[in-house]
Amino acid sequence: MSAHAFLTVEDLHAGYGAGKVLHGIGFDVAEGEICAVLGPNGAGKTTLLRALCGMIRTEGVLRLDGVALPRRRPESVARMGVAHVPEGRGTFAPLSVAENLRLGAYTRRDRAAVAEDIERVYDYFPVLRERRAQAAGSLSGGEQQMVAIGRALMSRPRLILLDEPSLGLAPLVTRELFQIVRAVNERERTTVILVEQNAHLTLEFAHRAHVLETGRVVLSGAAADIRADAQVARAYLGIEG
Amino acid sequence: MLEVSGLTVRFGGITALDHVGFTVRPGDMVGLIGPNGAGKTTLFNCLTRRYQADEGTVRWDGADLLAVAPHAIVAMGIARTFQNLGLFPELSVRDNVLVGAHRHAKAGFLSAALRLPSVRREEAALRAEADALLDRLDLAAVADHPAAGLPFGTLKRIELARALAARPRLLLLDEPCNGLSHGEVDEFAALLRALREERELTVIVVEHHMGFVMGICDRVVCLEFGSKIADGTPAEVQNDQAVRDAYLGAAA
Amino acid sequence: MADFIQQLVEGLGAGAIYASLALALVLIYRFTGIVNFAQGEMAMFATFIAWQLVQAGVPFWLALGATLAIAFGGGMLIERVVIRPVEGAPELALVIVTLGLFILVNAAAGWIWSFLIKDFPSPFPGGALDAGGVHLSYSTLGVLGVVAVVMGLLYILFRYTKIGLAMRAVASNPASARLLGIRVSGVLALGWGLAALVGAVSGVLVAPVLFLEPTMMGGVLIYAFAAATLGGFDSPVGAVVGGLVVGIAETLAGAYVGVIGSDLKIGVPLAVIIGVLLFRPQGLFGRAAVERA
Amino acid sequence: GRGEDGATTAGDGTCQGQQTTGITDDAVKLGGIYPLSGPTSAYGEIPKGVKAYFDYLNAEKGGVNGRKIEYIVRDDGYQPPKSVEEARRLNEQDNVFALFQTLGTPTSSAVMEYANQRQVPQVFVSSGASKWGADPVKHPWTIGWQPSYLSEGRIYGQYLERERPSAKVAILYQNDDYGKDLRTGFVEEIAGSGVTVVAEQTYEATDPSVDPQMRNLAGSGADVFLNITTPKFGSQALAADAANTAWNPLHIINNVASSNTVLKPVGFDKVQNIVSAAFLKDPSDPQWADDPEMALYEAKMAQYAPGLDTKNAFYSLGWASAGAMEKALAAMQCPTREGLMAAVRGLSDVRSDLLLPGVTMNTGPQDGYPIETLQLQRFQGERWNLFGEPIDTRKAG
Amino acid sequence: MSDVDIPRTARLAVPSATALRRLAVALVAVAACVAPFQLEPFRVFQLTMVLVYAVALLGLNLLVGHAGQISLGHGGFFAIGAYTAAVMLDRWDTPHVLTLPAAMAVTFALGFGLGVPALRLRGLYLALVTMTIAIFLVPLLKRFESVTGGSMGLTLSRPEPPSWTGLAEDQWLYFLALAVATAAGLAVWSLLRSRVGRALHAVRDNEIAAEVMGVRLARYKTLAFAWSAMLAGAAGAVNTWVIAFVSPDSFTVNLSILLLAGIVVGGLGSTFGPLLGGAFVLFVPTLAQDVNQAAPGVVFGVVIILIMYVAPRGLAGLAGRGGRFLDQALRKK
Ligand SMILES: Nc1ncnc2c1ncn2[C@@H]1O[C@H](COP(=O)(O)OP(=O)(O)OP(=O)(O)O)[C@@H](O)[C@H]1O
Ligand SMILES: Nc1ncnc2c1ncn2[C@@H]1O[C@H](COP(=O)(O)OP(=O)(O)OP(=O)(O)O)[C@@H](O)[C@H]1O
Ligand SMILES: CC(C)C[C@H](N)C(=O)O
Ligand SMILES: [Mg+2]
Ligand SMILES: [Mg+2]
Repeated sequence: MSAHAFLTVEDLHAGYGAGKVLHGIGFDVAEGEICAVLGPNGAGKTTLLRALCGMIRTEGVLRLDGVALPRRRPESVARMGVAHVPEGRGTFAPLSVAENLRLGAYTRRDRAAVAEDIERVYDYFPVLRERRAQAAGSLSGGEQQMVAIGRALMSRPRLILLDEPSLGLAPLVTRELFQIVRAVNERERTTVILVEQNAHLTLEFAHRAHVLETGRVVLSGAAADIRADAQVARAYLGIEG
Repeated sequence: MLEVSGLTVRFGGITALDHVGFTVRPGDMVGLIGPNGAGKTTLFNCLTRRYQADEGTVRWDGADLLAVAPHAIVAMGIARTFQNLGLFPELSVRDNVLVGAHRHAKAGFLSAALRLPSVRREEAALRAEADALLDRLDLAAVADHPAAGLPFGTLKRIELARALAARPRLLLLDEPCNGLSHGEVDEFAALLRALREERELTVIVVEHHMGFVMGICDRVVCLEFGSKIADGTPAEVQNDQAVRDAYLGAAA
Repeated sequence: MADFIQQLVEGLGAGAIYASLALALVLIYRFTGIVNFAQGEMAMFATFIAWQLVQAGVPFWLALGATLAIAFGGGMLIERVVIRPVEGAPELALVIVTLGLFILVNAAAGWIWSFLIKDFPSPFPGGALDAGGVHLSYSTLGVLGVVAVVMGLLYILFRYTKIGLAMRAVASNPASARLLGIRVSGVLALGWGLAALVGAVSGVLVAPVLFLEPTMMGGVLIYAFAAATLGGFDSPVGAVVGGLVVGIAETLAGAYVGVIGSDLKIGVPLAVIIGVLLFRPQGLFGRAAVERA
Repeated sequence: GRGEDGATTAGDGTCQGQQTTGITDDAVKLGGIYPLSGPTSAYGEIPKGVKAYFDYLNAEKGGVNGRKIEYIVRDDGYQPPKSVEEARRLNEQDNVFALFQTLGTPTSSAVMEYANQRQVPQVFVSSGASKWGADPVKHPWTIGWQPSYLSEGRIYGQYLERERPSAKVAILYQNDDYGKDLRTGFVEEIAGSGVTVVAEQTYEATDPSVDPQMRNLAGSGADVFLNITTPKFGSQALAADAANTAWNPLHIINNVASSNTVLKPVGFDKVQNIVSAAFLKDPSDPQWADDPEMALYEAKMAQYAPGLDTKNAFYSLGWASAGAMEKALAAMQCPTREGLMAAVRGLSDVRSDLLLPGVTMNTGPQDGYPIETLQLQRFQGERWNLFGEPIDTRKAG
Repeated sequence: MSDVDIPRTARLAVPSATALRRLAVALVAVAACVAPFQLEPFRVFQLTMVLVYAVALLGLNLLVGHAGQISLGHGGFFAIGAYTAAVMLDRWDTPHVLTLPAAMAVTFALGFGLGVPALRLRGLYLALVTMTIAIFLVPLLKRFESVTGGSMGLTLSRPEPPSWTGLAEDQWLYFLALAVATAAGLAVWSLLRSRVGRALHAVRDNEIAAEVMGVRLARYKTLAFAWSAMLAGAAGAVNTWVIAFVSPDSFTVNLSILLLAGIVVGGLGSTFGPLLGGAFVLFVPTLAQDVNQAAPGVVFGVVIILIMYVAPRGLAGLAGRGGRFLDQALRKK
């Protein structure tokens, strides 16, 4: 079945130094799918995303569009069309907002289209337009989160990894964010892996979902099914009703 | 009692706070909400003297807070947590918390270097207190772990523990629920309520998690573009049209 | 008065030399975020290569071109072999590695070429401009001109090019830069290559004035550090202004301030630096770090 | 208790009870300390000349009096504490017979107390400071070799008093003991004469260049320039003088920087008629091309230290001082440390290879300066021309 | 401020590593007391010098490793300590012991004075300014010849072993240095395990947060600078006792640079870093010339680079890793 999957993860192990965090994760993501990864604090969600894009050493099978990923450095993974909104946002603090966004399109050559895309990001997050010449490090937390998301979109990725993108965003913006992600997903068939604490909203929005606990997948299924099954939702996600 | 009035902060062309005023009574739990960039963190930064206010006054228990040196804020009974974490990554969790208790000890370079008995007694007392706090916040298991490399939610809790170690009367929490799942948010709300009782805290909490804010706060203040646009009970603020337009959106 | 102007001119000449190496220091700092103690020695080594080529009969300008190319390649090689294995180590560990490199390159040059001084041809014509009793040698003019050009090029590189932007990103947050597909190692290697090249230019400018030998750049490095510190470690304009200020301050102090005398004149640029840094801790042209709670 | 050096004391006859550490009937062990690393490593070339000489001696002459010389070289990086450490290593670990050549004033000073306390010969210190011979009573175990900087300075003073009695002099000197000694000798000599110092500048050995100093001196209107510098700065000062067409003083350069290898990079045409004083033959000077001592030096260097540029005056200096050491060893009555000190303190008109004609080594119980003769020379064409008589500073002083 | 999250390996503190460490400390202590009676005088002298450098590095470690400020000028404080002792010995024949507190007082005061402006400077800028000051010190020492002996330096006496000890001079010097090093080591160790140490670490890791928690940045940074200078000064004084000679050339900027290299190689912020660093400073140059006399610098440079490859956190880190490995191996059994 993994033959047609856009992203294949099989028996993935990863960790930091001596400490193992992921103990044999496996799932597939189809092209154009929005795939949610849920789970409690410390379950290894961030670690999974780091493993996917080569930030940490891994063992096991990782294939993107048929190409094996392990042993690739993050820059090569990025050049294969993977964008990552990392935990902690990774802002280039001394650079301006506009420069941060331009860097998102670093691997692209089409300058005119890049300029357009920057405008589009400004349309998504109008406050960034006002702040475009300001050092990104001086922005508010939420504004920096917008920069990180905008920057990831700037590369026109085929796969986008979102690590708690709604962190620090105002409720209204969070809603908008989900709209944006869906729009990008639909318009450009961008595959999305979404790590979120807001399970409610996430399940409403994702196609499939995987629940992680202490480095293992404990539940996989169509997002709608998981959401519908109140018992499951309560057991694994603490969602009431 | 905290009285903020006419507080204004500008950065170049941006007015991050624009004549903001409100008061917080002892024992209150006040929610501070508002769109991204509204000036919530900036307000905290003024209260803790990270930023210089351009106009306005802040009085705390009758004293002019804006005249206090940054390091002396904590001695006024004010402690805070940071939105993006301000931990000491190479220190163990316990030491992070012990730094929070810095002001409750006296040892100086010389007495510490000589390891005078008074220093040892003081140290033992601090440790006991810190360990109790770690227990209370369920952090005992990671007490000896360096702060770097722990999950985000845990780090937020360590920050809270560190702030509490200062034995504050006014606690400023900047988005404490970040990175917590639904269930964890509820647990945290319960914990915070309990702590407030136990320690007679006055709390101002910035949070975008509306369930949390509306559930726990006695009062909510909403900022937009640096100005206060609403101030009232959670229910009042939640139904305020300006707040809905600017912040909550229709669906909230 | 003419004498005073003459002193100024001399100060400019000395300052331009310090500035030339300071530019290389700034370059590598912007790319990699570290100070490179070996910068001067790398420049000296490159100059020896040029000298060797000229000795072997290669025409001067050709030898110069070849040397710059070799320096560029050598810088990249150093990054690859010496620096990359410690990439990600604490900053000071990297600085100490460059210190090791300093000692190594210096000793190697002495071993290969001995410590006998060598005469290195000047790329500029001899003679001087004479205006109202003030001498301005073509060589000083030439050095100033080259320094100005290098500064301009670096300014453009930092400010207006994509690689310049990538480089600032890498220096600010390498982990994030990687996630955007920036080949951090490549950028760092390029930084070392370019810094070695700019350093080689400096060496070639310095050698005809100071004579070529393995310790040629030792003193210059100290002054170049001073220049970069004064100007702000991340600004090419700062490096040049810093270099000129240090050169002039030192020269005038040595000439006019009796009590100081030539033995203590190095104290004057030092005082200038401390004075300036107390008011601008990031140097004259440096950027203050963005910091917010 | 422990802590005394492990020196065995033996000897027979008149030599009874003297130290025989490091010497046997067929071998003698010497140790030298030089900066082989760090900014002054240029001096690290000297021991290569020494070594070549001893190798030649061992191989072709069977050593000295049947004793092969073992010569150990240590690096102190020109740091006095390190010099002490290395001196102790040589004495206590390697059990050398004597410290032959410790290079530099501060470094040798640091060693001097140790050497005298432990009664280790510290012979032919490679430095022209006057302290090595100043107090044979307090420091009987230390002795210098080359003419002192003080006397060299005096010679230039005398020369000017004679040739330019109303000279106005500008001085550039290195800000350390060496520069100050030479300057002092000069200034003391001209005191009360018509020769006056009108400008002085110093430089630090770590300075990049002496150009600024040179310009300040040029402004002084002096008609004589006394150049008290080490080789690199010597070249810089010569070049600066040559470049300044508006100032054309009589240029006197001190012996340290008078080698042709210093002049050549500047360009011989630019250093015509400069004056200096010498006590050794300069291998880069064509006038010695046919000199048998020089020929031997060239030949044996090529044989025992192949690949070295024999024109480098540091090699010939090493060679010459090794020759002097050979003479001292040969003159020993007792094959003991005491015997060596007696020998080096009893040199009378001893010549060794590469000393200028007329220059000999002389010492006495109260005279701790082996070489005190220098000869003035003027650079013409591509060579130095000696002029006048060799000057014995003992008599002249 | 820094919200970057670079994955880093957690350096877990294994509890029983402390037991192992105590054992190591005990062994080192015993060895330190026995050594001078077992080794040749020359080796004893070398160990004495290791201790001298270790004291200076303790100071540098306090500043760089624990307070996060970089100094490239500690050779200067070392020199001032050395000269303070030397001048007292030379002019007033002061008993040796008294020169130590004097040297410490002088360097403490100077360190404090310099620490105030140094407060405003960060990282690199502070490093380079301190370096320039160290460079300036050399001509300054030469200038005031009547006091300092100028460039000729001063030759002094060594402290004599009291006869009741029955010790030789080298042994006596060794024990003096050991006493100073032990006292300094214990003082620093206690300091770091107190509120003060935590505050310094907090300042190093995150100034803003430290200040919010009530740490007075100015006070802690200045005092860290002063204490650090004082320890370098103490080392300088002991150096004068041991070497019995001071000259400006003993304290060029190379010494400052070598000291910084020593502490980085030894292990910044680690307990035994200064000792290992002291051994590095003393032994590696010697080793280098044994390997290649033609160009010892080549070897020295390569060794520095190799050590940083193998142990980017210094030799102490390497030893620590070894210790943990041993510990784990032992526990498996
Ligand atoms: N840089 C690191 N170094 C060492 N251990 C780490 C590091 N980052 C994470 N860990 C460990 O890995 C485990 C999983 O952490 P991870 O961050 O992947 O969890 P998460 O599911 O993303 O949690 P959260 O919801 O809090 O973000 C945790 O136990 C954590 O301590
Ligand atoms: N040091 C600074 N320099 C320049 N602008 C700043 C600085 N600090 C804050 N600002 C600006 O002030 C505004 C208010 O920022 P603040 O951090 O207070 O927002 P916030 O309400 O906390 O937002 P969020 O919910 O996103 O955390 C922002 O637009 C920000 O860009
Ligand atoms: C102490 C700082 C690094 C914290 C940061 N400014 C925040 O708000 O999270
Ligand atoms: Mg996470
Ligand atoms: Mg905020």
